[in-house]
Amino acid sequence: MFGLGRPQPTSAEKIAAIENELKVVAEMHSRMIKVCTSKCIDKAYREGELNKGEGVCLDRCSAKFFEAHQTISEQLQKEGAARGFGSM
Amino acid sequence: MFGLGRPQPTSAEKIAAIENELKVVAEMHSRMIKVCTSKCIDKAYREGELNKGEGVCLDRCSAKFFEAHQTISEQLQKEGAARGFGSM
Amino acid sequence: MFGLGRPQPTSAEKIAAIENELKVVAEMHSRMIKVCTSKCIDKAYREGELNKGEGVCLDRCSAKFFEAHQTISEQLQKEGAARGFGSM
Amino acid sequence: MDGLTAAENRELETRLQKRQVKEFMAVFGNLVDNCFQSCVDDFTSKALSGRESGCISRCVTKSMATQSRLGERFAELNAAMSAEMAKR
Amino acid sequence: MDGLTAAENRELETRLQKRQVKEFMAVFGNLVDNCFQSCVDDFTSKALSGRESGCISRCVTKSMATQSRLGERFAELNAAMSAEMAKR
Amino acid sequence: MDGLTAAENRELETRLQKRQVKEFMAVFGNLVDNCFQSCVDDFTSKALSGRESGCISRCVTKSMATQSRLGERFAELNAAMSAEMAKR
Repeated sequence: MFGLGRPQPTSAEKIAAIENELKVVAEMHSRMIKVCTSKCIDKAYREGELNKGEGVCLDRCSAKFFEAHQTISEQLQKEGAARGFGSM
Repeated sequence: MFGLGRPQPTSAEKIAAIENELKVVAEMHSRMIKVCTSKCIDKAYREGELNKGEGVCLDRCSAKFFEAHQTISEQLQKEGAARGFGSM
Repeated sequence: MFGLGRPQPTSAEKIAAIENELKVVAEMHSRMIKVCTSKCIDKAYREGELNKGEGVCLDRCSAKFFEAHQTISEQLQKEGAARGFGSM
Repeated sequence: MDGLTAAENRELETRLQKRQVKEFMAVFGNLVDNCFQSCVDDFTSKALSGRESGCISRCVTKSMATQSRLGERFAELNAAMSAEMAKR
Repeated sequence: MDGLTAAENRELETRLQKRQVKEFMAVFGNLVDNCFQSCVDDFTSKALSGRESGCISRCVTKSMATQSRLGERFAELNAAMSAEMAKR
Repeated sequence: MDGLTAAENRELETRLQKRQVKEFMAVFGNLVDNCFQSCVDDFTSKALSGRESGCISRCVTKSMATQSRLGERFAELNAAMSAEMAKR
């Protein structure tokens, strides 16, 4: 974004890059937990176990969330590039 | 807030002060996006473009959000000072 | 979690441990404000003062929030230990 | 601050100042969001109406009273819990 | 960037880059959450339906338009406010 | 951790530990908020009722089951995505 033309990454930059990648994944994970809990889990908490419907819903919700995450990334790259946004 | 009586700010303090000012602005920006999206944008997403009503609503919402932000800052300074809170 | 077998904590580790403890408390405080405001305060804001009902509700909500926080910590330690999670 | 050297104490204090600023900003931001969300709903004009300004002002006053009340309760409950822990 | 040395400026720039990455990630994450929440509600299959994909795609386009419109307004309002402050 | 020196690896590990603590605290905090919000609604007393305690306990158990199930799905989906990316 800024570092264009610099010869090679410093230690701090290399570490920051790896850290950042892991952060993206961790954040996606925690967002998935939040959104799929709100979509699939009955808020009455009448039982402590996941019932079958909830379990299946979580499986499908996580697959859909991944798919959505990927298509949105791709769309943003395309449209963002067109508008001159940074790519991701 | 704490630095009373210290002769002059160190490098780290100067950088932190600038960083902080920019953070305040950035946070206000991102809160405005969240709140005005929730106030103005229809969640059905039947179309990809902003329609005229949504656009006008966003313009007015952002103006109102700025005004609210400012009056709240001022009120907090007054009432906070009266109660012995830190000023902002 | 990782530091097993290390002789003694470094400066940075000691500071991080204290900082972390304070962070846990501060976060609990701010979550309590959020959740008890949503449970007890009427969103119409017809008056600026807390009325008696709201004040009493806040007192009870804070006590219940603390109790819930503690029982949840304990349950997580027990069940988490059983499942091999980190303890807290 | 048991067993810290003077240098460690200074470092810790710097960190705590940063945390305090961060927390104040988060509380302030949540207050703006909450009062705006609760009080502003009319986007036929770009200036806050008298009704909206009044509502925001009462919301700020009540939010400060809420924070102050919950702050007192939190301190009491935290002290009681620490005493409880020390007994075990 | 008044009164900073070259070294301070470099440090500041590094911090601002980190902040920018962080903000972009937060905006991206909120966009994913919001579009998924608004568009996906059917968990009878694990792939996004055509209706859901279409909704997500329109949601992304509209969210980018929203951000771009609010970005312009924010810059104007911020400039106006700074001018106002300078007058006092 | 390609191409990092031993010192870089140590620094990276320290950062990852911090991140892990941070994430655990966020997950724990969200769990408390969610279970309290869903289970506690009666503020006529300051102690949790039996019904509320039971609900919270079931909520914690179910939340852990949810996290564990979504953790498995996330790992699978992430592995599948990485394999997909490597093919391109």
